[in-house]
Amino acid sequence: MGKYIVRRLLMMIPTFLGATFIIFTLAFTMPGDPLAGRCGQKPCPQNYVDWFRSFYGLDKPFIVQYLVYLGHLFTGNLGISNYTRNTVVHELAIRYPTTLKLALIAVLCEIIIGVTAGIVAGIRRGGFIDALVTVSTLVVIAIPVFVLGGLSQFAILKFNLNSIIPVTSNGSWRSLILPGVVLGSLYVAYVARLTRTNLVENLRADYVRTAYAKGMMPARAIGLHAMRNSLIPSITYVGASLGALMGGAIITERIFNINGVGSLIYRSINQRDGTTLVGAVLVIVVIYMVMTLVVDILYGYLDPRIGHE
Amino acid sequence: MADYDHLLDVRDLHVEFRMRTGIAKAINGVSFYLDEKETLAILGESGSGKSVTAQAIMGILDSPPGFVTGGEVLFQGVDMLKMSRKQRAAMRGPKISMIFQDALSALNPVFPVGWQIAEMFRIHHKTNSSDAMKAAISLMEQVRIPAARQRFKAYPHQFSGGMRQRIMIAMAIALDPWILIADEPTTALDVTVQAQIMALLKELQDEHDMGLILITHDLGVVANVADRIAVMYAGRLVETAPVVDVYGQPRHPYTIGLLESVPRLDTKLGGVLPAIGGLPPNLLAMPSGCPFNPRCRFAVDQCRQGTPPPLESLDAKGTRFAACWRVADTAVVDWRVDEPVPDERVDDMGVDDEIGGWL
Amino acid sequence: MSEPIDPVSSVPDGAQDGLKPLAMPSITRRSLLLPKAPPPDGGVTSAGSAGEKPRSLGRDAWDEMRHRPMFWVAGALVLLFLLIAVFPQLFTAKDPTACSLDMSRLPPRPGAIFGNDFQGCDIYARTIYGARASILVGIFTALLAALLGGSLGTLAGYLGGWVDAVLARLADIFFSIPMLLGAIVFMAFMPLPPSAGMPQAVARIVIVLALFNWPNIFRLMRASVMQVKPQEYVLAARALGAGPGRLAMSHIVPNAMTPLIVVSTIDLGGYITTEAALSFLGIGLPSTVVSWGRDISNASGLGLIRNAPFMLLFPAAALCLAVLAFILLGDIVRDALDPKAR
Amino acid sequence: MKTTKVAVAGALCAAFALTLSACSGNNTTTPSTDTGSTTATAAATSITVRGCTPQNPLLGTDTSEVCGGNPLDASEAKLVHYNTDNAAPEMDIAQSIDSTDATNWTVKLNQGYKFQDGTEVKAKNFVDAWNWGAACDNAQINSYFFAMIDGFNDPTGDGCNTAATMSGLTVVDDYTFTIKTNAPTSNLVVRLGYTAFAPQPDAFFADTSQGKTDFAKTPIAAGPYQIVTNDDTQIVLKKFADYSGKYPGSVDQVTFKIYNDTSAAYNDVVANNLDLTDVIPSDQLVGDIWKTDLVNSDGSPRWGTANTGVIQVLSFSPASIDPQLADIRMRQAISMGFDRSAVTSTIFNNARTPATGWVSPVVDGYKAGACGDNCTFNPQQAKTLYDAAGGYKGTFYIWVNGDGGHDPWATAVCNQLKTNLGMDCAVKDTPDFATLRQLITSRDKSLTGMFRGGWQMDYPSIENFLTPIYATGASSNDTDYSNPQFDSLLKQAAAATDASQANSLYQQAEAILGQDLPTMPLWYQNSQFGFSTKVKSVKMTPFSTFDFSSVVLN
Repeated sequence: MGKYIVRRLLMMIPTFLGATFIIFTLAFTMPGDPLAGRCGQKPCPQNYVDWFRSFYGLDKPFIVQYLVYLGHLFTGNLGISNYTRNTVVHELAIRYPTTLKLALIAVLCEIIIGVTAGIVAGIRRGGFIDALVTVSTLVVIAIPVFVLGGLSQFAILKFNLNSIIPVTSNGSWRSLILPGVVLGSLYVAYVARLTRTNLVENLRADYVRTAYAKGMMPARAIGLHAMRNSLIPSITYVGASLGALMGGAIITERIFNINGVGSLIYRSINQRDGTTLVGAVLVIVVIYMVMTLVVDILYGYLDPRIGHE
Repeated sequence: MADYDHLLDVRDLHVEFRMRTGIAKAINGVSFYLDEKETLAILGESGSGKSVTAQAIMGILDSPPGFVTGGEVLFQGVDMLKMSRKQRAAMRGPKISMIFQDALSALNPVFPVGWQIAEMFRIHHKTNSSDAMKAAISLMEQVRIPAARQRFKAYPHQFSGGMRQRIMIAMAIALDPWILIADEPTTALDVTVQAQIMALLKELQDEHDMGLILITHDLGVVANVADRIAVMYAGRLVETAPVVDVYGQPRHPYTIGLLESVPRLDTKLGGVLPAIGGLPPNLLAMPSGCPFNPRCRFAVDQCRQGTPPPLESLDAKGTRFAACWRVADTAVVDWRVDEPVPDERVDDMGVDDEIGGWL
Repeated sequence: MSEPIDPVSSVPDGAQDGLKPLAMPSITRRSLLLPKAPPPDGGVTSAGSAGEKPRSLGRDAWDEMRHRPMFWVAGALVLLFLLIAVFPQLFTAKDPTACSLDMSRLPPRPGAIFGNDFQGCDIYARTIYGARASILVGIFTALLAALLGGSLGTLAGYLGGWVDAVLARLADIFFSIPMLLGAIVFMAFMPLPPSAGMPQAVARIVIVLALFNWPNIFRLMRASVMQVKPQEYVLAARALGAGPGRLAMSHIVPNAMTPLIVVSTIDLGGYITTEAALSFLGIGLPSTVVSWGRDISNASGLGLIRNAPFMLLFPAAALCLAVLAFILLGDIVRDALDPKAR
Repeated sequence: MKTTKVAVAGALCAAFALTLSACSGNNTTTPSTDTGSTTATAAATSITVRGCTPQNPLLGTDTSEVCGGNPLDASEAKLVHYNTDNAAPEMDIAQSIDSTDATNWTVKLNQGYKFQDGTEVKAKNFVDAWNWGAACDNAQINSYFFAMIDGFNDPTGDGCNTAATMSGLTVVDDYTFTIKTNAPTSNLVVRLGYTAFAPQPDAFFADTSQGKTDFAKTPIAAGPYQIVTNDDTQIVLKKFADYSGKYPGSVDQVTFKIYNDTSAAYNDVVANNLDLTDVIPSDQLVGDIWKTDLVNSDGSPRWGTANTGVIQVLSFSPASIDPQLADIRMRQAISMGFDRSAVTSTIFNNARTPATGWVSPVVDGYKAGACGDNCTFNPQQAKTLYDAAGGYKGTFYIWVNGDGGHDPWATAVCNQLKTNLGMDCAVKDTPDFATLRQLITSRDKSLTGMFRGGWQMDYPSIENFLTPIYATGASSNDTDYSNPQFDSLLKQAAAATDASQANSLYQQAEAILGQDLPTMPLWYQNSQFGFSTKVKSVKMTPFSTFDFSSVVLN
């Protein structure tokens, strides 16, 4: 196990370096000048331009910029945002709690709604609820989040529920409910389908028949034997989705005015704030890779057949 | 001893599968019985309904699509089909239990094997976990799993095929059942292991005084362990008789075919091994008349139309039965003599890969 | 007892090297492929095994699908959308770009069944003409991703060794960057030249989406090829002297194609959604191209939703329906090809 | 978003509060002691206002956009304060600013004016702050605002002073200093209300951090509100108890909540989660839906509008990029070829007013109709001129930044040009404002047709709408417009000591634009704002900022 983790961690290094290089290249060779719109309709004074370029290291050749960046990276220094002049670490640190809250709400939806719907549909396979779940999840998957977001805001405003479920967020738990649900809806649909598919498959598994042959009532045969197996993919999926959600949600955060990592990224692209962009993306990539590893380990833990030797 | 004729009495059992493509009548009026400590072998190709019969007796048919549509399954004189689900479940384990062909998939992959054995005590006797564990370890020792205590916590995939089947067996005999149904217990195993498992089964049968229903297509296995044989074809019982009688003079053409296709020491080297030509019928589109007629070299017009022949007694003792219009003719066939292979015979054994298993 | 007891035996049904990352459903991006239980053998979807008996399976699958009304619904919808994309003029005589402010936000009525949008354009005509860009993006992205991921996956799976290692890492890199994020950055990196028309605009999105989605197909194909490669008929072909190129093209690839096609069909719906999302953010198709994403974006301000919901409703419904048609079709085909799900 | 961008388009200055109403005399101190004293006794009153993330440190010389500008303006006091109704300059810290030749100026300060750290505002606080802000070494965004001061040494045209000080500034005593401009600058007084001219306390100069960023986190100024906390979610301003000026705030605390998106702020105001928003998303203007959202239970409005010093234009590409537009008839045809009022009424729901010239109506010197017939919708004549000019070959592009919500009106203009002139018109949207600006400033060859420009005045003067944009070689002269006659009129106007004489010269210059049509005026912008049920008497200044002296709680 230890060996496996070390090996996986080692394999992350080239991935990480590759991702840094790609993102860095994109971010710092992106057409557009961070100074172009900075002084409004007027061009920025040259002294400001010169200062700006040297302060953020933009006057150096690209490859030097990259190496300097990497050097700083190993000391945990992600650089300084050229938009707010805060450190990128600070920019991320103040946004992560919000992004995390949002991710947790979405994940909670996945677990509560998605898994439940999947189980009910799987057990009542072919029944009305199954059809309902199958069709509604497909529809949810087909509706883009920006349509869903707009419609949900509209519905809340229409029924004057804004004071209970705010349609925009100030970072509090309550104000993140609606965006969390909207963001989670796609994942809920996936989880429901995943759970259903696996449950249906497992309900027909030989060992469930064995469980009946051992004299179990359906409650135990399904509730324990089939479920234990069926939920493994769902649980690991939820874990993986948490990793993805922690990368922020650009569109959802925009629609609901959430000051999270997604909006930070969008802003940094628009403002040509390369340092922040690279920093944020790298953190996302690392989180994603680590979560993938965690999920794999979790998988091995939940399913004894998977060995990591 | 008791107010019932047989330990298990299956009477006119009907099972059908209701699928989108139609209704498949998987079992059509199957009747047989099993006495205490007796071993009954149910023979047949895949799809002949032998596993479905076993599952119907156990009450573990996948339903839907499978439904028992008629008949009785009397255990010690009580019809299990009339029991409530709960009563039925309580039967499974202490009264009847079953082992399956593929122990790997029949065992839950995510629970330790010991736990799965112990579960029998916990669900039926509400035994506490440490007692159940002790009992399970003793069972594992009984089925000769080495280092049982250490392997209690191992998972199914960590065992070899034979060991897994032993665990299945341990689980099945845990509550000392009256009847053990073994559904092709050795098919998936190596030949040497097959013998060991059969020996173990036999031994445990004696030890526990169990009736054994052995579902198989392996005639070699049958000859050694079975008391009686029931041959199934296309959801019907076509012949049933004490094992010696069947081997001595099979009376149904299908049984004859089966026996002929077993390689024997006296089979000529380089000769073609006889096989039953054709394929088993599609349950959704049964041929009229005797279901076996398209593949039967004895078939006459009577076999090709009308109702299938009923299972009729062939002797006064009432131990031999066959379902064939031409039992009179089959009685004189010397099936042990190599005959010229009729045209319709093919030597393609690959048509049904399961048949290949017992070659 | 003569049976060997192997203390830790491997999973019997397969190659579990414990090394490959599990085929966890990737979520941020990609596919609307509803993941099966991630198989322990790291990446072969259950449809992967389908390759072994393509013919009878194909027949079976067809028989299975034929009886499902949803198959016909989805198939008809897909055909309808394709027809609309190719010949929009068959469905409307109006010019989607002929707009007059006098008609701004007029509700649906006879003669303009979907109403008029903010600019006074006919929403029905725009919805019809909007299909083209979306469907083009979907189809070409699916094709490009399949081509890129498929060929690289075949190479990696067939050659193995360092080629595999390098390609797998490359795939990991692109896999670890969420698609929408990657697309936004790339769009900013690769601005549309001012003279660009619709073909270039579509091509740009296709390239960007395919760039971040090929690892999906790559993994699938690689696993399929690895699974097919040791099969006996491949060994036999090799023994008969088939060269590696011929072997790959005539034996391995056709057998690994089924899962690829299924996944690509399902992904296609996802690409359409992503294109709409990019256009929604204002960085996808330019406003000169009539597209659902743009129209939805233009209609999705809260004030507009409340004033003229039909502006949002119709293009959004068309978008959802198109996405739904593709994923439904893919889903049904996948189910039909997967004997386990039947 | 849109208004933010518009506002980014120009340095924003703002005024602070006018005590009670416009009828208060300039020198009349109206001590609102009641409001001042309640701070300690009554429950603290507090309001929240939409804010956005400042781009730069909160320094007057380094802030050129609304996000930093709005909180800064509430905290600063300057020599001159702009009237919240008509933007006219009024003396604030300055007691008087006098000159006889529009070149040598004497500034006398009011005594006893306090910074928020208790120190007194003295002449050197101005002179040192200005010298610091102008110096190249300090790389301030607004350094070029000091360019009219004598001794501003800028040999390379970088827009900053290469020396540490400017000889034109002299401290006479604690309360007097002199300014010498390097050319006659008749509107100097108007300019001095701009945020770059704010004084800085000693604490500012004591700060040793690079770019004074430590100080700038919670800067100390002399205005009615003090910035007490400043983080990424909000900027909190508390009323300065010892405020010395004539424009005190009303409520005790003003919190700028940071929003990424104006519709979020709008929704929060509707839901009473936010007290003031200075921007109504354009989609909420449709069908006047915002007016139905924003009403009190008694039916009184929770919204308002204000004229602001913002004008939108479409600039014709310089002839060097698009020679087809060199023909004045072509430009006239385009300008006459679409109906401004149809666009403002349909697309903007009258939140814009069709422009008749290049100068915002809110400033002194505004005169309607400078554009004349050239800005009047006349499809027949437009078509005639268009055909006479030979028609436009190829596709005519209207360039806007895609992130500013400009697409709807640009599309509407385009559609009209298509219909009325028969030209092949298309809207090009760049991904963002920065990209558009870069295409413009680099004179990118692809930038044919017209591109969008929004100008928000720095200071309320007609001059600010002409000189920086249309003078030959001016910093924001995106169209490379050059007319010697125009330039000379601007020079004469700057040298005029009499305001009305200056205005008339500027108006003559504007009339030349009406003939040359380097850009095509579209409309003047009005600001819409909304407020919660908690507050009343909300007023917006011509700079699109809230007048915090007037806001009161219900």
